[in-house]
Amino acid sequence: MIVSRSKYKRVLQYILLLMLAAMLLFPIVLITANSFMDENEVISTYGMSGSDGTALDKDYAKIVFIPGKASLMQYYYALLREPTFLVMFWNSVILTAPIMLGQILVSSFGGYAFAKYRFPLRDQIFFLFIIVMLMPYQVTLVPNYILFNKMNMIGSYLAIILPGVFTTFGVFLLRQFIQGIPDEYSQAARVDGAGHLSIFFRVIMPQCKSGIASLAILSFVDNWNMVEQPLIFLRDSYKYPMSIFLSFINTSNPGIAFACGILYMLPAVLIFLYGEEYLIKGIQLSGIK
Amino acid sequence: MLWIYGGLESRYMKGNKYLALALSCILLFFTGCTGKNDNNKQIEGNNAIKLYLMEYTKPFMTKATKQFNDQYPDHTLDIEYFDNKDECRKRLNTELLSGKGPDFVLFDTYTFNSIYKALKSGVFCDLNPFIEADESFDMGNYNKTVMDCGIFDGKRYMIPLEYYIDTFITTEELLEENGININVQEWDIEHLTNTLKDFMDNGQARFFFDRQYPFSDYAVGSGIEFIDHENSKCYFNTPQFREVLNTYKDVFLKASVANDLRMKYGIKYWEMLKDNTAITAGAVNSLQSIWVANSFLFDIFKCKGRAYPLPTYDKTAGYSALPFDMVAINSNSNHKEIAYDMIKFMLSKELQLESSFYPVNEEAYDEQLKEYMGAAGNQIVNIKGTPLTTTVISEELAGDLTNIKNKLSRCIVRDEYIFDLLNDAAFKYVDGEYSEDQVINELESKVMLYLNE
Amino acid sequence: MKIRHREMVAGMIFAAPCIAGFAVFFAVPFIISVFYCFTEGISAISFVGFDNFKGLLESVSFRLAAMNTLKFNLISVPFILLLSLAIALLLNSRLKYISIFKSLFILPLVIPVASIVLVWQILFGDYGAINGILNAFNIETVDWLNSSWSFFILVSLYVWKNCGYNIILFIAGLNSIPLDYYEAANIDGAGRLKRFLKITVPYLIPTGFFVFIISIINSFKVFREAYLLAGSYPHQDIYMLQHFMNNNFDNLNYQRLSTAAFLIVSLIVILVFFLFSFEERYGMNFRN
Amino acid sequence: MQQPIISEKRKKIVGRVALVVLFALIMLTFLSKTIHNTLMPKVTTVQHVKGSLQEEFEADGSMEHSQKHELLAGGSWRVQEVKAVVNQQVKKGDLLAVIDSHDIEMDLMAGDYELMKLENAIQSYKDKNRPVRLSDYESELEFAQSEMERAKKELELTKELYEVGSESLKSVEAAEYAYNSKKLAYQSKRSALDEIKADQLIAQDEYDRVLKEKTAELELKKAELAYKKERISEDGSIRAAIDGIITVVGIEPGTSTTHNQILFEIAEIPSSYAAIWFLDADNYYKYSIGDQVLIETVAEVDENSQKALRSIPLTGKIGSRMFDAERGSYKFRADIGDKEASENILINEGQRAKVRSVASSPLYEYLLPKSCITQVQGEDCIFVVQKRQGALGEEYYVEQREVKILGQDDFNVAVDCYFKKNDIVVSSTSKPLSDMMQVYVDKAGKADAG
Repeated sequence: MIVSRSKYKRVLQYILLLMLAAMLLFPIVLITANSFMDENEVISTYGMSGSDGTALDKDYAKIVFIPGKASLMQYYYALLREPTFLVMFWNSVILTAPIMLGQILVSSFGGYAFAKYRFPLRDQIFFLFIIVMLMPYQVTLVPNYILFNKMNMIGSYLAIILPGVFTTFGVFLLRQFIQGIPDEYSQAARVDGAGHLSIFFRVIMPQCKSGIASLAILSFVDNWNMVEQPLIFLRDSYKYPMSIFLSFINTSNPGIAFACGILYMLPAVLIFLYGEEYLIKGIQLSGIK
Repeated sequence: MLWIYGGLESRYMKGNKYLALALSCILLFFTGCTGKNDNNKQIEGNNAIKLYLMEYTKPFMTKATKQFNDQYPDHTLDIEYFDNKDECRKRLNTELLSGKGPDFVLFDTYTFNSIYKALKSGVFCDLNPFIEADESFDMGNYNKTVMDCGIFDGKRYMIPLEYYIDTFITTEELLEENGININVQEWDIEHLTNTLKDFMDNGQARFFFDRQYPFSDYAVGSGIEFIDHENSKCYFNTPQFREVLNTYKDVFLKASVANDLRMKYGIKYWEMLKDNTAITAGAVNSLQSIWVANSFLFDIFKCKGRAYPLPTYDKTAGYSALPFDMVAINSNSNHKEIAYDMIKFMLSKELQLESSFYPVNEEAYDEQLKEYMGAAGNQIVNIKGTPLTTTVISEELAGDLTNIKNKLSRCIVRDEYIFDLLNDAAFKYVDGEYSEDQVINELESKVMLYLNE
Repeated sequence: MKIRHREMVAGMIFAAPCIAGFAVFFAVPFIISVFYCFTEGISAISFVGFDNFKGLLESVSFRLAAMNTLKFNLISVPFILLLSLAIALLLNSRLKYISIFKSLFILPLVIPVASIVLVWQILFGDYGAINGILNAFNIETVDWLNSSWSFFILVSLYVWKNCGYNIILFIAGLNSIPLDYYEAANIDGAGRLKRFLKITVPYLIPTGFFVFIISIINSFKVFREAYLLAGSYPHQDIYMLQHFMNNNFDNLNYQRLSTAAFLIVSLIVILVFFLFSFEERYGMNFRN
Repeated sequence: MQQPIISEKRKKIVGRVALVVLFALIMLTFLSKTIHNTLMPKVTTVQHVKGSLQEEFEADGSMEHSQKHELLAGGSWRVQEVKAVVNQQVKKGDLLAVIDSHDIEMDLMAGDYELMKLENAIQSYKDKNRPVRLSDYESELEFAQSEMERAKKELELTKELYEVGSESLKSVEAAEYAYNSKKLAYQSKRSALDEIKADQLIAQDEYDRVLKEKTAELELKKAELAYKKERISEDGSIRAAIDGIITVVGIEPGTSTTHNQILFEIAEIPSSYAAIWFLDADNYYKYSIGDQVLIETVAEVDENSQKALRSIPLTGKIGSRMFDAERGSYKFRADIGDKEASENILINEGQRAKVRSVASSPLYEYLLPKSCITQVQGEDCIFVVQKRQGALGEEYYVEQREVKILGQDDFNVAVDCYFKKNDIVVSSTSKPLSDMMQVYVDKAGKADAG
């Protein structure tokens, strides 16, 4: 009786979960499936006309999960015929990678300092960091713009990368993490007469690998689909990263939009698969005591 | 991050909280209440006057440069020429807006994404002081209505060099034989509708206008006010606007040669008159084009051409002009006086004679007109490979032009963004994609947002 | 003493890079921008006191944007809170394959919006799939993205994107509740609901706070979605503060921008202060 | 749970996949670039040059002799027979036509008679107003003077006598009276004489003028008569005045001429020729005064002492262009430049001729090969290669520019268009171009026009 009830309940739970999962995954699945349509089918199904947003023949888009005949045309075009796409892809990489690395470097130092050292105004500064962390991009972009305009650096990637590197989120995250590392290790090291640096590199770093990993993932996810900064700081469209290129593509070249979408999310997905638990850890870190 | 807060020693936090609050209050107090002391500091620059110009202005800029050099021996003109209009636009836009850019700005109404926003952020300096200071400058020499389109919030930020009025030209005989009579006194949208109804009804492949004017032109021509930049308001939800919109869809476009058909003729619009596809030649916005069109009319029909403006909303309304090339002075320039002299030179007769639309300088206008009424007849000119024996502009035609010019009641500076919005919406409406209300709402909301940003 | 001093110096050195960067790229320019709030003119600057604030607050667009943003927060945040809590509870049960479900729910977090937005456009476009269905049943179609529906479409996108984040946090929160409490309650013969209310909810309050704030923060970042969905001049109802600012970047009206930025900053600061003190007062009480 | 193990395995796999993807993307990037380049339209370019076209226009015209002598009719003559025909060669004195001798006699007599009349008229005029004689007036004046002097003497004498008292005062008064009267008479005579003198001067030159005129008339008539006589012998035969070739015959037997009607037109040989042709408004501008023209016509040439018709090329220079109202077109005339060419040839009047202008046109700013011009919706356009900073770095694209064609020859076109100093123009392309289209510029095929 009870068993059956619990089983019943379990089935119900599964159904619920499945439904929710379906809803959440619907877009991803749709894109993935449609990325194997060939161009004409895409256009005919979704009635998107190349020239402008308005459909040529005014029949409504249909939701199609299984393409009429599977083809790799989209990928072929995206990867071989439209070099602009790949260029945009590398633009994204050029923007994201330095920010990631720089942020890790800077924040691991900073995090360590804020976690394990005392110095005047430490907490006030840290408090400011948090405040800045909470701000919408547009707010922090205003000062940045003013600065870079003065330095005549508008239009160059640096204008995006530098502020990205010094985003306070990383410091915050790693501080949280390093705080969790018991002091005994560093104490022991100090007794052995290790200097600050060697403690940092020998003791702290090895232990906050996973912390750094989660920071890497979070900052990657955040920067990989940046939209605001390029819109504001980059003048020439050929410097734009994928995210913005994609927002144009479904008007400019709808045929390959899906494939581009897939290729664009691919790195993110891979990283997610690779370091899911780091991601989770990172997110939890930002919330734990 | 509440937890960090929890984790921090509360005394720091307390201090922190009050510190932050106190700081911000003090900051506000200080900055806010320092009062309004104007300290116009300017960037120290060398003696070079900077200009950005399109490559094709070179010929007459050489003149300007010559004159400039003997007027200001100790200054130099540093002109940067652009061969790509977009690049020029981009540079002007960004540099001016971020407080750099040329001293003397020559631009057309397509240069700025939104000229009015540029004005609002104060890129140009007020020219009135200069004009008042200088007796040699007489506003009377220029077309007042047009000149005043450069005034915004009571400051004369820019001065138009040339303007155009959407006009079309045809002959009375041609109108008669198509059973149309246009009474210029009554010439408004209603009149248009009535005259064209039966013309279109006896459905031949014949059109009144030889081109589909974009909606924005038609709306501007109709003379109704739908945007008020100074108070950033817009009036689309008005019966007038609705009527204009509808007549545009139902009458105007139907009576105009569709674009794809027009494409077939390419630039040779006179062919349309020849084979009786259209009975007017439109967009003759400069004395030269009018002269040519008139000559063609005479060549084909042996009749005098007459010019008419686009119909206004009601017959009392005046006609509307649109400026094209304009000049202004960068508010950060530290050679304002010199730049002002450049402007005066640009307005002088000899340069105004070069202008490709109607020159604002009345003298220049009259001289051009005189030339086309007198010497310009019976030459054989070669237009797109077709030789044409020219005819002088007749008294009547000249009369029409003067009437139109005298009945100018306003001059609209086109704001790229808004005009695009207008045309897109109208296009969707014509396409049947939007309902009338959808158009109105979209315009109302978007333009409203735009104006108030 | 000496050691403490050296400690301090070392700490400062470690912290130097990030603090310097922070100062250069955020703090100092921000102070400059605060200074801009009270000026007008591009480089020929003159003080105008609070005119900019006045102008900004008078501006219809700004007010609209602010209202929309507020509305968005009021509607989307509670919704996402409840939804993610529900899912978290579901996922917290010890079922088979639960870990797979977990990762499925988190996945959207990393998927770039840009590549997903297309789907929303297909669904809600004027000639989108949904209109297709409506049309099939000859119900009058709606131009979703150009109607007040667009707001809810944006909400859905926001929820889709940020649900995972909250789920993770909630699960963490749930896991941090010691099981013996439940067992004790069981022994007392408390019903499921009672247990939920008496144990789960109080213990989740702190997490709830955090998720609440995070959601607000993320809802400030929803511009990204809105922009990709409907461009820089979307329908009135999804015209956010961020649109307002982004568009003002086009014509680089520093004063406007910095004034708006300043207002937002002070707003958020006040909000945070408020929440902190709120949590300080009540958050603890639940613990004991 | 065995979560960690799974994740470890997964990590491995994912890591490998990631590496592969990265590598693939890098490869593809380069690959796609090359593919892209190969797919772009490959264009060869030229630079516009300043120069003039070898414009070749052909017009049909006719030849004519340039120096001609006319034989005019002296009056209304009845033509009896015409001996000469057009294009007939004649020697000086050859008989051209015979006209009624009676007419001629009448003519000549009429001429003589007129002469006579004139001479008489002159004579009579001479007689009528011969010059007035002054001498008598003068003698009269002298006489009056002497009278007066005598009277004076007498007066003085009587005065002296009265002094000595041997005369009465009365006689003195008388003498005084006499003297005065004489004096008056003298003065009047004098003034009269002056007047006459004046009149006489006027009369004189009037007379001379009339006389000259009349004599001139006389001379003219004489000359005419002589001219006639010299050409027309009494027997009414009209003869060639010079060696030459007849170009016009203005009479036919049986008709009668009017005064000064052209009887014959003789072009002297060795002759010089001119070509004449007409062009309407559309292409009159192709020729301009001073242009060299190549004229091709048929002429009679001596070839080893026998005449043969050959088509020969001649060169000429356009001398005049006038608008011919009733034809509604422009008349061009070019004189054959090279004398020695026309020395020993013979071209018939009105011989058809092809007139080709070999003139290189006025200097044009911009010359391009014909292949540069493409038609876009009835518009002549060229494509100018521009550089831009594209996604793949520096990239070339074409900018469409509308041009006005000023003129063209077999190879080049002269265009009116806005050019920058070193704009390069597409001369040939592997695919149809459109504005702003990206292209691959084939540097090898770069050559200059003209």
